[in-house]
Order: sequence, then C-alpha cells, then structure tokens
Amino acid sequence: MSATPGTPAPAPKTNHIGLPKAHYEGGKSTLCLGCGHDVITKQIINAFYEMGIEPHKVAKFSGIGCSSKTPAYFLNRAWGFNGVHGRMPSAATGALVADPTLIGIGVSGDGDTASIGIGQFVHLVRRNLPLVYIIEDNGGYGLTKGQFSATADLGAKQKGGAVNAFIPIDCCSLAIELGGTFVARSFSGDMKQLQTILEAAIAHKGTSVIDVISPCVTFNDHEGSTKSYKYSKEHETPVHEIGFVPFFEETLVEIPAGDTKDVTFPDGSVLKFRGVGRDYDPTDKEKALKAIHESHGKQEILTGILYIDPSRPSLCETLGATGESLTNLPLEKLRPSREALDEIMESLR
Amino acid sequence: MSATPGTPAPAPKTNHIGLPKAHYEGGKSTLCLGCGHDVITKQIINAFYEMGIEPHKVAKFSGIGCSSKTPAYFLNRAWGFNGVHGRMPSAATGALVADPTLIGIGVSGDGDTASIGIGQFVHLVRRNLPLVYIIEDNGGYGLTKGQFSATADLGAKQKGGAVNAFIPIDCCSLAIELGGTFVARSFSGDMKQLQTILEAAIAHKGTSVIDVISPCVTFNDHEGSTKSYKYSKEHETPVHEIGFVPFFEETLVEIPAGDTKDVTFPDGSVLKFRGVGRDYDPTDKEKALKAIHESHGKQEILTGILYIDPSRPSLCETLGATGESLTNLPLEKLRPSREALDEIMESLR
Amino acid sequence: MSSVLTETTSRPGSSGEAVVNDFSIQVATANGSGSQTANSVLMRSIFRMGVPVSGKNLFPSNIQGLPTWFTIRANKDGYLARKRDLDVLVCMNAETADDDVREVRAGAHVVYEKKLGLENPGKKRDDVTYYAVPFSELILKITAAPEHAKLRKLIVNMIYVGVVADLMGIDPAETEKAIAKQLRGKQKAIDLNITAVRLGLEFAAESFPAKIPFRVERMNATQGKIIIEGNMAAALGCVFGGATVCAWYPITPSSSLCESFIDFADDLRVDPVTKKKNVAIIQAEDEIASIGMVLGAGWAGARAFTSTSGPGISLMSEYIGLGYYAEIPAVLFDVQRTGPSTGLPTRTMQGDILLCYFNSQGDTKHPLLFPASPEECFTMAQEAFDLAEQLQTPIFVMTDLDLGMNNWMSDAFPYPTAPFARGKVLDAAGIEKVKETWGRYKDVDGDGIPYRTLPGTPNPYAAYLTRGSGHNDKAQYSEKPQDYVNNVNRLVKKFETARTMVPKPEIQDAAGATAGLLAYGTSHYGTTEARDKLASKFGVSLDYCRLRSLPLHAEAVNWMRRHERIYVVEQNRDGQLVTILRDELPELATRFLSVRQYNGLPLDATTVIEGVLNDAPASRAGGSDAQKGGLDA
Amino acid sequence: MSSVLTETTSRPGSSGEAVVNDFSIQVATANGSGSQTANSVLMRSIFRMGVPVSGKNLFPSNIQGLPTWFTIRANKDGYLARKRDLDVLVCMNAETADDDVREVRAGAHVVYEKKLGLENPGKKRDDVTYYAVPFSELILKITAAPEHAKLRKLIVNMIYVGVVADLMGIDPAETEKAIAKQLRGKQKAIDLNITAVRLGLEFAAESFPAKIPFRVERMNATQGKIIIEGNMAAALGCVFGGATVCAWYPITPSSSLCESFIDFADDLRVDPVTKKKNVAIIQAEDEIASIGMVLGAGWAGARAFTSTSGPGISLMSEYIGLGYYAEIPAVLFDVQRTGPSTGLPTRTMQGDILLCYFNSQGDTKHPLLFPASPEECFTMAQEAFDLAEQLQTPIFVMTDLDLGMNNWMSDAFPYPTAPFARGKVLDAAGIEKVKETWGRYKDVDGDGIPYRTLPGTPNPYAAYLTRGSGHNDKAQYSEKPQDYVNNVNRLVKKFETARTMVPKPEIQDAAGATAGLLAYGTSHYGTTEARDKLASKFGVSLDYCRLRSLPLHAEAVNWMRRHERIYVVEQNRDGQLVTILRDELPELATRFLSVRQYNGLPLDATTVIEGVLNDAPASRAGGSDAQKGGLDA
Ligand SMILES: Cc1ncc(C[n+]2csc(CCOP(=O)(O)OP(=O)(O)O)c2C)c(N)n1
Ligand SMILES: Cc1ncc(C[n+]2csc(CCOP(=O)(O)OP(=O)(O)O)c2C)c(N)n1
Ligand code: SF4
Ligand code: SF4
Ligand SMILES: [Mg+2]
Ligand SMILES: [Mg+2]
Repeated sequence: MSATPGTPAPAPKTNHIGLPKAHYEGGKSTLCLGCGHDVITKQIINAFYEMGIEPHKVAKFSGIGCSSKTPAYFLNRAWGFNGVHGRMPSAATGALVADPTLIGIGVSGDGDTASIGIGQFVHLVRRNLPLVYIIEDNGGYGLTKGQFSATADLGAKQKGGAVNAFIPIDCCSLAIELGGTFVARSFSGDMKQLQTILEAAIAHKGTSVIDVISPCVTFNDHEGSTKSYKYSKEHETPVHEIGFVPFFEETLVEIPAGDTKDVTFPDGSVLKFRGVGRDYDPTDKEKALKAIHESHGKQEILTGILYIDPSRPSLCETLGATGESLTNLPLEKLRPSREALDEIMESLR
Repeated sequence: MSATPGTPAPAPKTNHIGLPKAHYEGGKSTLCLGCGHDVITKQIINAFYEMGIEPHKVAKFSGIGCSSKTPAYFLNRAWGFNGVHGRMPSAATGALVADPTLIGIGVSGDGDTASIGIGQFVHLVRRNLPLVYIIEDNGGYGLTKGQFSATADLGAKQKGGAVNAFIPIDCCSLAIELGGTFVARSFSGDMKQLQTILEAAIAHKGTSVIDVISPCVTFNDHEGSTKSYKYSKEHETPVHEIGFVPFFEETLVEIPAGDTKDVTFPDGSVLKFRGVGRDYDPTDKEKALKAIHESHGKQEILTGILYIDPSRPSLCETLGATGESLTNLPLEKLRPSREALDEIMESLR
Repeated sequence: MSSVLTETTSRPGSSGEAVVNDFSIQVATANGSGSQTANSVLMRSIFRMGVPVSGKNLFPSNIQGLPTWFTIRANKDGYLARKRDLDVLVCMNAETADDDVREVRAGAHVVYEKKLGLENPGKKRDDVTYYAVPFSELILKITAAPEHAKLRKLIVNMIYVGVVADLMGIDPAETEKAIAKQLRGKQKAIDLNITAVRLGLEFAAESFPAKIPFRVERMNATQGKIIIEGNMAAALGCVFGGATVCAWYPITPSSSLCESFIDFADDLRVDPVTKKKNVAIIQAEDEIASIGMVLGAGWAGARAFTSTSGPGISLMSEYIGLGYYAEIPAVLFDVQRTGPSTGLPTRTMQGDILLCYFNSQGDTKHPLLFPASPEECFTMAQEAFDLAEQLQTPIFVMTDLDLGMNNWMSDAFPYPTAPFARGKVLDAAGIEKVKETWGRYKDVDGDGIPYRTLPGTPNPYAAYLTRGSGHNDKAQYSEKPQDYVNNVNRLVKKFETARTMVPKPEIQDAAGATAGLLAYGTSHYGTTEARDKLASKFGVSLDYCRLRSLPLHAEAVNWMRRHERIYVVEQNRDGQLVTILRDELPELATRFLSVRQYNGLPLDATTVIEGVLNDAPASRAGGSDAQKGGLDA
Repeated sequence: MSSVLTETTSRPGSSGEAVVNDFSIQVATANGSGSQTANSVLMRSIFRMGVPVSGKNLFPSNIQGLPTWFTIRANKDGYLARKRDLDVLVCMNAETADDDVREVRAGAHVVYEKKLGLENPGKKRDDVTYYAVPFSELILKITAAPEHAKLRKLIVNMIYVGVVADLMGIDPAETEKAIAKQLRGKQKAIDLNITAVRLGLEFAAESFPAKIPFRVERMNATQGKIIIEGNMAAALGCVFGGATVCAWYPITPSSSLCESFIDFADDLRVDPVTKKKNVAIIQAEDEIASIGMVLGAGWAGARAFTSTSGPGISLMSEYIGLGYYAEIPAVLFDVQRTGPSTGLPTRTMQGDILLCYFNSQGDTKHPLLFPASPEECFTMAQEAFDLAEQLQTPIFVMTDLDLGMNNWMSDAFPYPTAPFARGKVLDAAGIEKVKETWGRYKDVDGDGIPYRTLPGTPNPYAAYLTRGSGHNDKAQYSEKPQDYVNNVNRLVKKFETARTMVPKPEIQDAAGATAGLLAYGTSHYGTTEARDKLASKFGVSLDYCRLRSLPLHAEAVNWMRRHERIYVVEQNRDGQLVTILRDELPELATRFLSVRQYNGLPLDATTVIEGVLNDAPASRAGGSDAQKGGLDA
C-alpha cells in the first residue's frame, strides 16, 4: 500500500523526532470488528511513534492470514513485504542482510508460524536475525474460517464443534530452547504491557519473538455462555454455515505483575493471564523454561518478557558483513579489477 | 530393493520366532568404509532379530542423504519408502495411519531432520506417530560433501576450512520441549547401548526419537592431529578437491553409565560421551532438559534414554481409527448403502 | 462487438411486459452479515417452483465487513452460466450501493434499504425502477426481545427475501419450506425467519402495487434435482469411492471439500459396533506434508487423497514428482482459484492446467480430469481413485472455485454399482507364483503398468524399497543409462495406456458444421449457452466438444481432426490448454483459436459469443503472440 | 542406422597406423580413490601441448567405493562433445574392469592393473591391445615411508599418468608443470606425485616397446585458453556481475557454484580497510528459504541469486510465482540433473525447461538463459542480473551437470566494461518529481515495466507494500476484476519486452540449406560436431541456430521461419523445448523434428547424426505421438 499523503494535516503533537502520529498510521483495517489483531496494530503504531523511529527506515514483513494482513494497517510510510504463507522469515532475512540499516518488523499468525511456518521460524531464531517477530496467536486459522493451528490448546473447541486432539506448540518455550535471545508473551488486550514489550523488542539487536494472545472473536467457541455461538446458532443457521459474524467490542485489561487476571471473552470463554513478577529473572534459561512449563500445568498464560540473552551475535555480525547497505554499493566496490580477473585466468591455464 | 532369496541357507541359529539372522539383513552398503552409519545399520538388524519381529511387518522410511540410504542395507524382507529430502515423516505418517499394523522405522540424517526437515520433525513429534525415528547425526551433509547442518557445533571446522558460526539444534531437548514421548541419544560406536535403546524404542507406542552421534569420517575435520586431513592434504591435493577418501576403521567403545568416556576419531577429533546414571529419572521433563542443557555447557554428549512419557496417546489412537489396516477393507465397509445416498440427496432438494 | 453486446442484452422486461422464468437477481450485502442463508432460501424457493436456477457468491478474501454479492440466475431453458446483465438488484450494502446501481443495465429493478436514499436527486437513475424498503425499521418490529438484538443484522436479510418473493411472484409456501429445509429442525430459528419473510411480503404487498415484470411461474424442470456445491459432491465421491486416508491443509476454495469429507465420514464411516472410524483424516502442517502423507498411504495400499488449490500444488511439486517416478497412486483435487501467487483467493480460474500437467522437475506428465458439474465431481472422484490405482500414479481432479463453492442445480447422483478397480496388486499367493521373477517395475503386460505389492504381504519375495532415485525393474538402485532409459520409456508407454482409460469427451455435433467449440470444466456453461445463441441469433452453427480429461482421448483427437477451426474456451490468460493441444497435435496447431476470460468471474456466454464473432484468423494464426489473440474479459 | 554407427566409428588406429591428436581415453577407478587429480593432470598435460581437450567425469551418487569413469577427449579440430567410442582405456577398478573392456570398440588399447588378469584365457579379447601394469607393486617402491602408507591408494593414480604419457607421447615436462599447477605450491606433494609419474614413465618405457598409435603431438590450439568448470565460471560471473546476496542450499550438481562464489568472495569482496565483506552469503535450511531470502534481498535492492537443481526449483515454485507477480528481481541458476524426482543426481539432463518456463500456479512465464560454455556462464550470469533488475522478475540461468561440473577448455573471460543496468528505480529525488502520481505497478513507458523504489528511500511518497495477492497499479490490495486484468495484461506486455532484451541466438548458416539444426546449452557440442560430419561424410548440409534464451528472440523466430525442417536437439525425454516452440509458432509446429538423448550422459554427435539420417517425416508429423518421434539414446 503506497503512502497516502492525503492523511489529515499533522496534529500539533509530535514525537521526539518531530513527527506526528499520522506518519505512523496505516490503511483502514479489513479485519472483523473487535479482532484483537487490530489492537496489536495500534500498539505497533504507538511503539514506533514513541520511540521516534523514522518510518521510511522500517521494513514490514508478513506471511498469509488475517494477522499477516495487518502490516497494511500500520506505518504506511514504511515498506512492506507480504510473502507467502509461513515463509516470511526467509524474505525478512534476505531483505535485512541486504540492507542491515533497515529496522525490521514481522507480523505472523500462529498458523503462519507454528503450522506451515515452523521450519523457517526455528531457523530464524537460530540465526538471530535482527527482527521484531510478532505472532498474533489465536490458536486457529482465522482467514480460512477457524480450523485449529498447532498452538490450539488440547481440547479446544471449534465453532463447528470439532475438538482439538493435539498438544500445542508453545512458541515461547520453543524459542528459548532454540537459543532465542528475546522471548516475550503478551495479550492483545493489555495495551500497556504490549507496548512496553514492543519497545524493548525494537531496541533488541537480534530476533525478538513476541507471542501475543489474540483470540479470534469470530471463530473461537466455548460452551456454557449465553453469548456463545451455541446460542445464536440455535436461533440461526446450520452449524455448517459460518457466514454470520456478530460485532464484538475489543476486550481490554491490565495484567498485574506477579499476579493473575481472568479475562472473559465475547464468546464467554475465560482465559487466566499471569504477569511475570518483579522477582522474575529473564536471563535464566532453565528457570524461564520451568516457569512457562508450570504455567501450562496451571492453565495459566504467563506474560511479560520471559527470556533475554543480549550476548549472542546477531546474524548480520555473524556474516561478517560491513553493516552498511549492500543494495547501492558503487561499481568499484563490487566489480574486481581487470588484474584480479587476469590473475584468476592465469591460474587456470 | 526386492527380497534376495539368494541369501545363504538359514544358519542353524534362529531368533525366538525361528528366523535366522539372514532374514534381517539387507543389501551391500555403499557408504564409506568406517562410516558410523553402517554400525547403526548392524544394530538395527540385531534389534529386530533379537526382538523376533517378522520382517514383512516392518516398514522402513528415510529421506535423502548417506544416512537415508541405509534402509536399503537392512531388512531386505521389509518394505521401504525412500522419500524426498527432509519430508520423510509425512510419508511415514500416511503409511502408518493407513496400516497401523505395520511396525515403522525411519532413518534420517541431521541435515534431513534438523535443516530442511525440521518442520516435519516438529509435527511428527507433536502427533506422536508410532515410529522409531533415528537421526544419524554427523553435524553435516555427507552426501553433498561436508557442508554444515543445523546440528553442527558452534565453531566446528569443515574439511574445506570453514568454521560454523551458528548454534546447533539439539534434536533431543527440542523433542522433549515439544512433548516427545521417547527421547534418547547414543553413539554409533557403542553397539551395546545403541541396541538396548533401539529395542526399547521399538517397543514404545509413539514416536521414539533417537539421536545417534555418527561422525562423518570423510568430511569431518579437526586440527592438531597427524591423522587429520590437514596433514594428508599437504601431501596431496588442493583443499578444493575432496576426491580422496582414506579408509578408516569403525570406532567402537562402551560408554559407562553415569560416567564419561573420551572417544578419539580417525581424524584426531575427540568427543566426550557421558552415559546417564542409574539415578537418572527419564520421566522428569524439567530435569531431563536441564541435564541436556548442562551437558552442552560441559562439552559433553549425554547419552542413554533421556526422556519417556508413555501416557500420551499415539496418533493412531488420537484419530479414533479402528486400528486395523485401512488398505484392504471390503467394499461393504467402504461404500455406504444406496439408502444412505438417497437420504443425502433428499436433504439437498 | 458493442453490437454483439446490445444484441445479447437489450431484451424485454425493460419495456414493462412480463418476462417469465428468465432473469438474474443480485443481492449486495457485506461479508459476515449472514446473508448466505437468506440467499439460499431465495434460490431454493425458485428451485422448488420447478424453475432452473444457479447461484453464484462473489465474496472477498476477508471474514467480515467487505462487500459480497450473491447472484441468482433463473432460466427456463436451464442455462446456468453467469450472466453479465442484472435484472433485479437488492442493495443492502451502503459501501457499494452507488456503484451497484450504476452497473445494472437500463430497465433493471432495484430494491434497496430506504436509508441509502438511492432516489435522492443526483443519485437517481431514471432508466431503472426503485423499491425503497425501510429494512432497519421493519426488523425492530420482530426482534424487540433483548436476546434477539444481536440477531437483527442477520434476520433482516430474511425481510428482503419476503419483499422479492412478493415483487416477483415467488410462492411464500415454498419459501417457508425452503427455510425449514435450510435450518433443519431448529424450530425457534425457523419461526423467527418465517416471521421476517412474512414481514417483507406484507410490506411489499402494501407498498408496491406495481410488481417487477420479471416473474417466477411454476414449471416442472427441477423434478428430482438437488442443489449442491461441487466440493461437497467431490467429498461424497471420495466417501463412495472408498477413500480411507485424507490429508489436507486448509486453503480457499478447497477447504470445504475435506471439511465435507470429515462430516460425511463422521456419519458414514463409523464402525457400528466399535464406533471406531475406518478412515484416517489428518490436517497436516502444510501441503508438502499433505502430499507426503497421501503418497505414504497410497504406497501402503490405501485410497488416499488431498485437496488444495494452486499454491498448494506448487508446494507439492517435489513430492508429486516422486509419486510419478516411484509410481504411487494418489488423488489430488485442485480447486483452482485466480493466480498467479496468492492472487485473488476468492475468485475462480482455470489457471493450473500447465502446472499440473507438467508438474515437477524432469520429464513428467500427469493425467488430469475435468469435472464440469457436481455430478461429475461425484463420479470423477470415484474414477480418480480407480485410475490412480490402475495406473499407479498421481491423478489430478481439476475443479475450480466456481464449481467447488457455488450452489449448483444437479441431477441426483447415481449410486455406484461397479466394484473398486484396485489395479495390479499381487498378494502373497500371487507373488508365490512368480517368486524371484517378479519385478516391481517390470512391464509384464506390455501396457507400461507394472505389478506392485503392499507392505505386510507375508511372502519372502514380496518386499521392495521404493525411491525417487534411479532404479531398475527390480526396484534396485541403478545409475545404469539403459535401466534409466527403459524405465522412463515405460512411463511414456504407461501414459499412452492412460490415454485409453481416462474419461471420454462429451461431443455434440450440429449438422455439417466445420468449426467447433472446445471447452472443459466450468467453461462448459458459458460455452454451450453461447453455442445456442450463436446458432439461433447469429446463424453460426458450431459443433461442441467438452474435454473431460488429459491425456487426450482418441475420440477427442478424432473430433479435432474433423474440424477446421476450433475455438478453445478457457478461463485463464495464456490459453493453457491450447499450449498442450498444439504440442500434442502439431499438424492442427493453427486450428486452435483461443477464447479466454480471466477476470476471476465465472465465464459468461457473451465472452464466448464475442470471441467467436470477432474471430479474425490473421490475428489468431499464432506467431509468437503470447496473447494467443484471445479476447480479454 | 548401424550403417551410420560403423560409418562414424570404424576409424584408423585400429589397424595400427598413427592417429594424431584425435582420440578419447577413459580411466575407470573407484569413487573416493582420489583419481581426480591424476586425471586433471593428464588432461592438462595434453592441453599444455596445445591440443584441444575436454574431460568428463562420470561419477556415482555416493562418496566412496562405487565406480567412476573419467573420459578425456583430445581433438585437433576442437570437438569437445562426448564420444561414444573409446580408444584408450585405463582399468584401475576391479569391480568394473570386465564390463569396461567389453564395452570398448575393436582396436582399442587397454592399460590395466596386472592383478586384474584381464588377459587370462576366457577374458582376453583379441581385438584389443593390452598393457599390463603392476600398479600395486610399483607404488610400494615410492611410498615405503609409514607416513606415506595411507597415501598409496591416492598416489598410485599418478603412475598411470606416467604410463599413458609414455604410451601416447605426452611430454613429461608438461605433466610435471601440470602437477605443480594442480598442487599449487605444496612442494612435498608435488615431489611425491612427480616421482610416481616418473615411475610410470620408466616402467612403460621398459615394458612396452610398441606404443599406442593414438599420439599426442604439439600443436598451437590452446594458446591463452583456460580449463574451468561451468559452476566456477558462473560464480565468477556473479562476483563480476555485482551480486551481493547469495542464499543457497547444497545439492548436486549445483553446490560448487555457490561454494566457488564463497571462495571468490573471500578474496575479492573483502573491504581492504575494515576486512568486512560487502557480500552476504547464507546457507539456508532449504530451497524454499533460499528463494525467500533471494526475493527479500531483491526487493530490498540487492543483486541476489541462488543456485540449485530440479528438486530445488520444484520446492521454490510457490515463491517464484510471488516473484513473478510482485515483480521482484532474482537470479536462479538451475544446474540441471537427471530427473524425474531424485532421479540420477550425478548425471546430466536438460529436463527442467518446462518446469522453469511455466513455473508456479496461475498464468506465469519466465525468461530463461541457456549458457553453452564456461565463458557464457560468466557473461550470462552478469546479463542475468541486468535482466532481472531491468525486467523486475526472476531470471533462470539454465545450465546442467555437464557444463557445471566438468572440465571445459575455454577462451579466457573478457573483462566486463559496461556499468550494471539497475533498471527503473526511483530515488528520493525521482519520487519527489512525481509524488503521489507514482504507482509501483503503473506502466508509464508502455513497455510493461513499472518503476520501483527501494526500502529506506527518504521520501513520504516512496513507500509501498508488495504482495502476492491482487493489487492495483498503486500496489494497493484490490479484487476488482479490471485491476486484475490490467495487471496481468501488463505482465504479458512486459514479457514481450523481455523478448527484445534477452540474448540473441547464435546462427551459422550453410549456403542454401532449407533444413536446420536447433540446439541450446550443452547440446551445442554434439550438434555442431554432427553438423560438420553430416556435411562432410553424408553430404547433408544444415543450417544451425543455437538458442540462447527464452522468450524467443525475433532473430530466432525469423531463422525458424526460413527453414522447412528444423531438428530440435535436446537432452530430455519429452522434447520440452519443442512443446514451447509449437505453442509460440503454431504455424511452424510441424517443422519441428525432435532429436533427443536422455540417458544421463552428455550428448554425443552420433545421436544427432542418427536422428537426422533416420528422420522419417511421417513418424514426426506429431499426432499425439508422446515420443515426438525422437531418437532414444
Ligand atoms: C500455501 C498456502 N496454503 C494455505 C493457504 C490458506 N491460508 C491462508 S491464511 C491461512 C492460515 C492463517 O492462520 P494464521 O496464520 O493463524 O492467521 P490468522 O488468520 O489466524 O490471523 C491459510 C491456511 C495459503 N494462503 N497458502
Ligand atoms: C530438495 C533437495 N535439496 C537438496 C538435496 C541434496 N542433498 C542430498 S543429501 C543432502 C544432505 C544430507 O545430509 P544428512 O541428512 O545429514 O545426511 P548424511 O549424508 O550426513 O548422512 C542434501 C542437501 C536433495 N537431495 N534434495
Ligand atoms: S476471523 Fe478472527 S482473526 Fe480473522 S479478523 Fe476476524 S476475528 Fe480476527
Ligand atoms: S560421506 Fe561421511 S556420512 Fe557419507 S558415507 Fe562417507 S563417512 Fe558416512
Ligand atoms: Mg491464527
Ligand atoms: Mg549428516
């Protein structure tokens, strides 16, 4: 989506590099009303605005899915690469090693990352490419109408009634196991925590994995709630037809540090979020893994910055490149001399 | 490779189902002399022989690589499916859900599993398909002449001189993190430990991941040894030409339980193996992960059965299938009645 | 060519006199508003009055909020193709209302939400007739109850059903039956919806003395017929075709094929005794895994299939090549959508013909089946499994979004009586007869098709290892040049055998025509309608050949040899079938004239009529004309 | 046709009289025995004597132990193609010795390891001349030292170099120079190897008074030339072509292309000051990731490439479609090997033509370049980057195992003087001129090629989001039928523009010939040799067109129009180029006669001669003759 200079004249308020919020906004969202993904988009805008990053230095990446559409909804003045399903990390890798001066942000979904994309995700984390990698995690495939993804909870129920029989992949503990250098989890509804994490991630030199729980208001389904689909379905259409999407309000809360908070969703489902406490040490790998694994047992979702390891070199360092952009080097720097060629020719005689 | 009934007449000695060892053997190996992969092949033959499994009930699977060639070298009387590179788990999944009465064994390499194949590996473990999955792990690509794979140690050196700059993926701790139900590591040179692990794995109902360290005698390279390539290279050909493969003896040892053993390889490299102790509890996930992670720190390779969780249902159970083969069901079981079709037609009028 | 357009479009109804059972209605709403049920009810009501109908849903690649159009065409002569011109428009979507009205032809009739003020000065068109309905006010009357509040947006759609029913003469009794059918036994829902319809009926009766001249009148052309989507029909075909393993990855427009299979299998494939399933269905992590699972299952001896769309086929390419070379039965449904790349995921196209026919590296060719109706989705799914096992190779069933996801009127499906053709499989006894002389890839019968065994066969000679690498006829690894050549030449022979086994073309010849129309799949409808009009209105009589498969069946080849000019109608940009025809029949290469529509919409007859009437041989004779001189839609 | 064979094979040398600088030698060893160095030395010695040579390594898909054959052809007339008949055989491999001898033609000369006892009764052929050499005993003389023990197996190869040198008149001085060259400065190694050669020379001198009548005599046909593999040449082309990002995944036979690039970059792309690299090379986790990285880098503005073989291209298909539709520059080297599937990974083929030309779902066509020599690997690699950026699309450089991995004699490479053609890129100032009127996918110049911007360009109007889904010319998401049609029609126009920019064909016309030979890539050598022989020996004079790219350049089309019969020579089973030619030039469809070799070995002239001489028009006229009537090797 190309820049829309038609946006309203800069509001007086600007960030510390003197740019108005408008310069960080994007196109109109086409997601369902109340979709948590849109709240994440807002926080991405806020984070880049607050940090005063020049929009034209930002490169946005995504795969395919409702979540992967969102780069079109923020930072219109930044470039975007909407790749194929599950293979965004490779495109981001190519672009950011080609021009390491760009600030990269990738938005993916749980299907795009944990199902079809798990291979590229694993190798992205392993290479430690400087990239903010956000998983907008709803445990399912929104854009293809609600099938389970590899992060769906065991026993999760689909709008159609199907029950998930497989254990979920936890992208956070997985990333830590793989040597990830920045791993966090948040909830689309906790704007404050999310923005803090985003700003820390943008500042991190390496891959920052952020798993943001962002339930699909349209296709998630849970029992025992007059607000659940079960109810409206009875009054409506065959389970088969999922054409109808009621409007929902966004669910906004604040997760307390060191304590839990139950959050109820439009469909009546309840999730228990826990914020890591002041005492939590995000530099201890074993403890971090243990804490995450224990939260699974307690049916809790542990949020916050779960692990950081600033020591590991980022991909750009590993490659021993100059650090400047490789996209516009002058001919002299790229084409060796005539002598160099002659020498090689001589060696082949 | 079709059965070669031309094999010598049954030796007097047979296993408890009365079959001679010959019925478990395969074609002639075309791997380099001294390649650890061939020793693993021997142990696979021994394990199936000792357990008295009928060869024709076994299905062998592999991807592409030196390691992936080995199914042709054992159990000629079993069927084999040599798939494409890194995508063997999916073929095994299809075959074994189609006929759950088959006993499945898959042989892969570290490149086939941890590089191109990591996506299918992750989902294989997650689904818990009943399959013995062996990774013949040499930290590189043998068949394409020695490039690093994703399990290569940080700082490992290539025959060509290149140094690996990326951290390795540990397929064992990864499998445990993903909820694997049987995870073990061994060394091609420890025939006793390997056979014990193999027999336990064959008995396990679910995916058993066995990472077998099996150094590539041809392309591994380490410094400071008169036996290293460095030496012969000087007396030989440009680094570039790796056409020459000296013959090596297989390296055989026994790793003591609860203690370590240094093993020196033909190229002069030394690896320190540790066997898990009697006190080791393979059912404690956190402890297992910790032990593996610590071994990394100590430059040790922790071997033995590292983790088991017999509780999780296998894929075949999860799918709720009958458990019998779906490949030769009678027409009546497959084609619904005329009435059933009429009923459906009526519902569409 | 504008002449053509007017010729085909200026028609009665405009001037007020009644047009019976020949019109199209378009309902414009927003995605996610739940209008699908209302539209189906509307369509089914007409269907139940015995009038042939087709319904096409034009929806966005989004879940809620973006514009959606549903078009119902009723036609007494049974034409089911998309029609360019709209006779009746129902405007429920503020976002598109103005454009929607702008696009209808002169003489059209527009029912709209009063609030949209489409008749306001400046907006109003004086060549269309308007019917303003205060839907948003009316709905309040019947959804006062708080627990109904959130259903308003949904139920309101039923009001336009009532309005249209009154304005066009649709029997309310049929509408109510249609509702009951649609909402199977959900009585509360049925009552609420019927109330809404009645509200619309009453309002229209009172407010609009002058009705729409496009009328629905009872006839008897839908006796015994059904309404179904192609994907559901194909899924049924898989059930009745004996499929026991299904591996898939969701993708529009193919997802509903496997999802229907799941639903049917839950009913029809459960062991009455053990309650266990005799089917294994896996949602894979991606398409590479799907095809890997299908090949693994096919190798083990199961009838296995996957369903996907273009992007999935591209991902499967490497494994498909192994299926071809290792000779493993597999069935792939490609429900084609608009490419290249992600393209327009919710629009139709026949754009994967070359991708599938020549799929994967090296020399490969694969049999393709082209169903053109739900009934053929049902029968060809079954044939595909037979062919896959008889030919021991992947078979592609090439459908598309239009066929797969739209509502089609169809004859009831015939109950299959033939046993499954499981191909050349040797069991333990069979192997015992040939012992070591058996070779997995030996051409014993001279048809290029070898004999295979299934894992688990209790015979020491039965086992073999299959591979994508070079092998001799004993399935042993081989790099010998002659082994390789023998093997791939046998595969060519096998493909020639396939030519004799794939579905024959459907041929309709007119007396003495020297030119003909050739189409496949959903291009059938626009093409045959065009053929009739070309004969009746333009005096151009053409023969017709509907290709039902590749490789070309001898009957298709003979038909082509008999015709001097062959208009090949397809829904892609590059005339992909023409590429294959020119290669297979070089001596006829210049006879193939390409007529194409590739705007993502189902083919309409006008495109074909224009293509034929504007045919200028010179511009067709090819040359390196990448456009193949076809007509762009 | 046997007549043909004898005609081309019965030749002097058999009957004893000397044949100068025209023979082929085959050395049979086991893989991993390190014979490569010895063979290169042998080849280079002849080369240094001024005699044109080519060397072809026939190796197994294994690392050690399986048979390997290295064939050196010396030919005073400069023919470099593979030759079916062998004049001199060196047998070092017990496993294949008997077959090896069986296969040489009558009159051949066989040097062998005495232990193999090839002259024992029953084995001995009386129509070949034997030279028994006790290699295993001789080697002990010079590798007595324990630290040499493990090198015996290696150094023994140098002994046969000496033996052959003596028997065929190769100047030992050149052999020693060749060794020095090969073992760059490794003095110990040089000495040891030279000792071994001398040992062979002496032994032969004493033992074989009668020398081999196939002689090497000094001439001056290799002045200034080099010996190099195509992969190394292509890698050099990438360095001099300004490539800055390389993403790859190892696969035979392409690995050495990127590995050479790594080596060259380590020398030539290191910043003298910072010692940092101005190149980024990533070994990806698989080919899907490689192409993703290349597209990401190309989008960012780098000259990026990958190198792979058929299986990799299949895996890349989905992303390649995005490259086409989103219009991103990328260069892909397809070093083709024998398919389908894993096929014969270490054998050659031109089997990916259709895979690459029509790659990915939907309507797609891609430019293909066909280098036929190391020099063209070097120049076309550079052209590929220019074309990729000028056309903003993926460009395929189609080489094969024969060209990529074998040793080729070549002219020294010309130093490139032209600046890089970076295509239509607008910088901040450029955008400022057009501001909001700029559209990423707008066809401003009427050539179908739009203007792009690079991420990071400091201008508020410069940014855009690229995608594989539907878009309008402003790069905004669009599902509008007309936006889609405009866009894909522009892509067709762009492809027509490509037609005018891709490398022209190389045309050699003979006086008044009405028929011609058409070849591409490595098929050039067997075809041109055949052309000369057809003229000189069979009085058949043919014109010649070497296609250097697709889409067809106008000059190629004109050449084809001028010829009544066109023998299209390719190394695949299905005549893949013919499929494209028939589609592009339907009016010439029947003129294309397919001559094919597809046994995994490099094309030899005899295949082409037979193909032409046995040409029976009837059998060619096509019909649905899947074989295209070509000749099988
Ligand atoms: C190769 C391929 N396979 C399948 C699809 C269909 N598809 C589009 S989005 C999607 C899943 C999206 O799920 P997720 O990444 O979780 O995003 P969400 O919509 O839930 O935000 C799928 C399967 C595709 N576009 N490409
Ligand atoms: C799609 C594809 N890419 C690349 C290759 C080339 N290739 C063959 S084997 C191999 C790696 C083998 O490494 P590993 O799995 O570790 O087996 P090893 O040889 O080390 O035992 C590669 C890259 C291939 N066959 N297919
Ligand atoms: S379908 Fe779900 S994920 Fe997609 S936009 Fe709607 S609410 Fe969000
Ligand atoms: S190359 Fe390495 S891995 Fe392959 S067979 Fe030889 S020793 Fe084993
Ligand atoms: Mg999701
Ligand atoms: Mg390996």
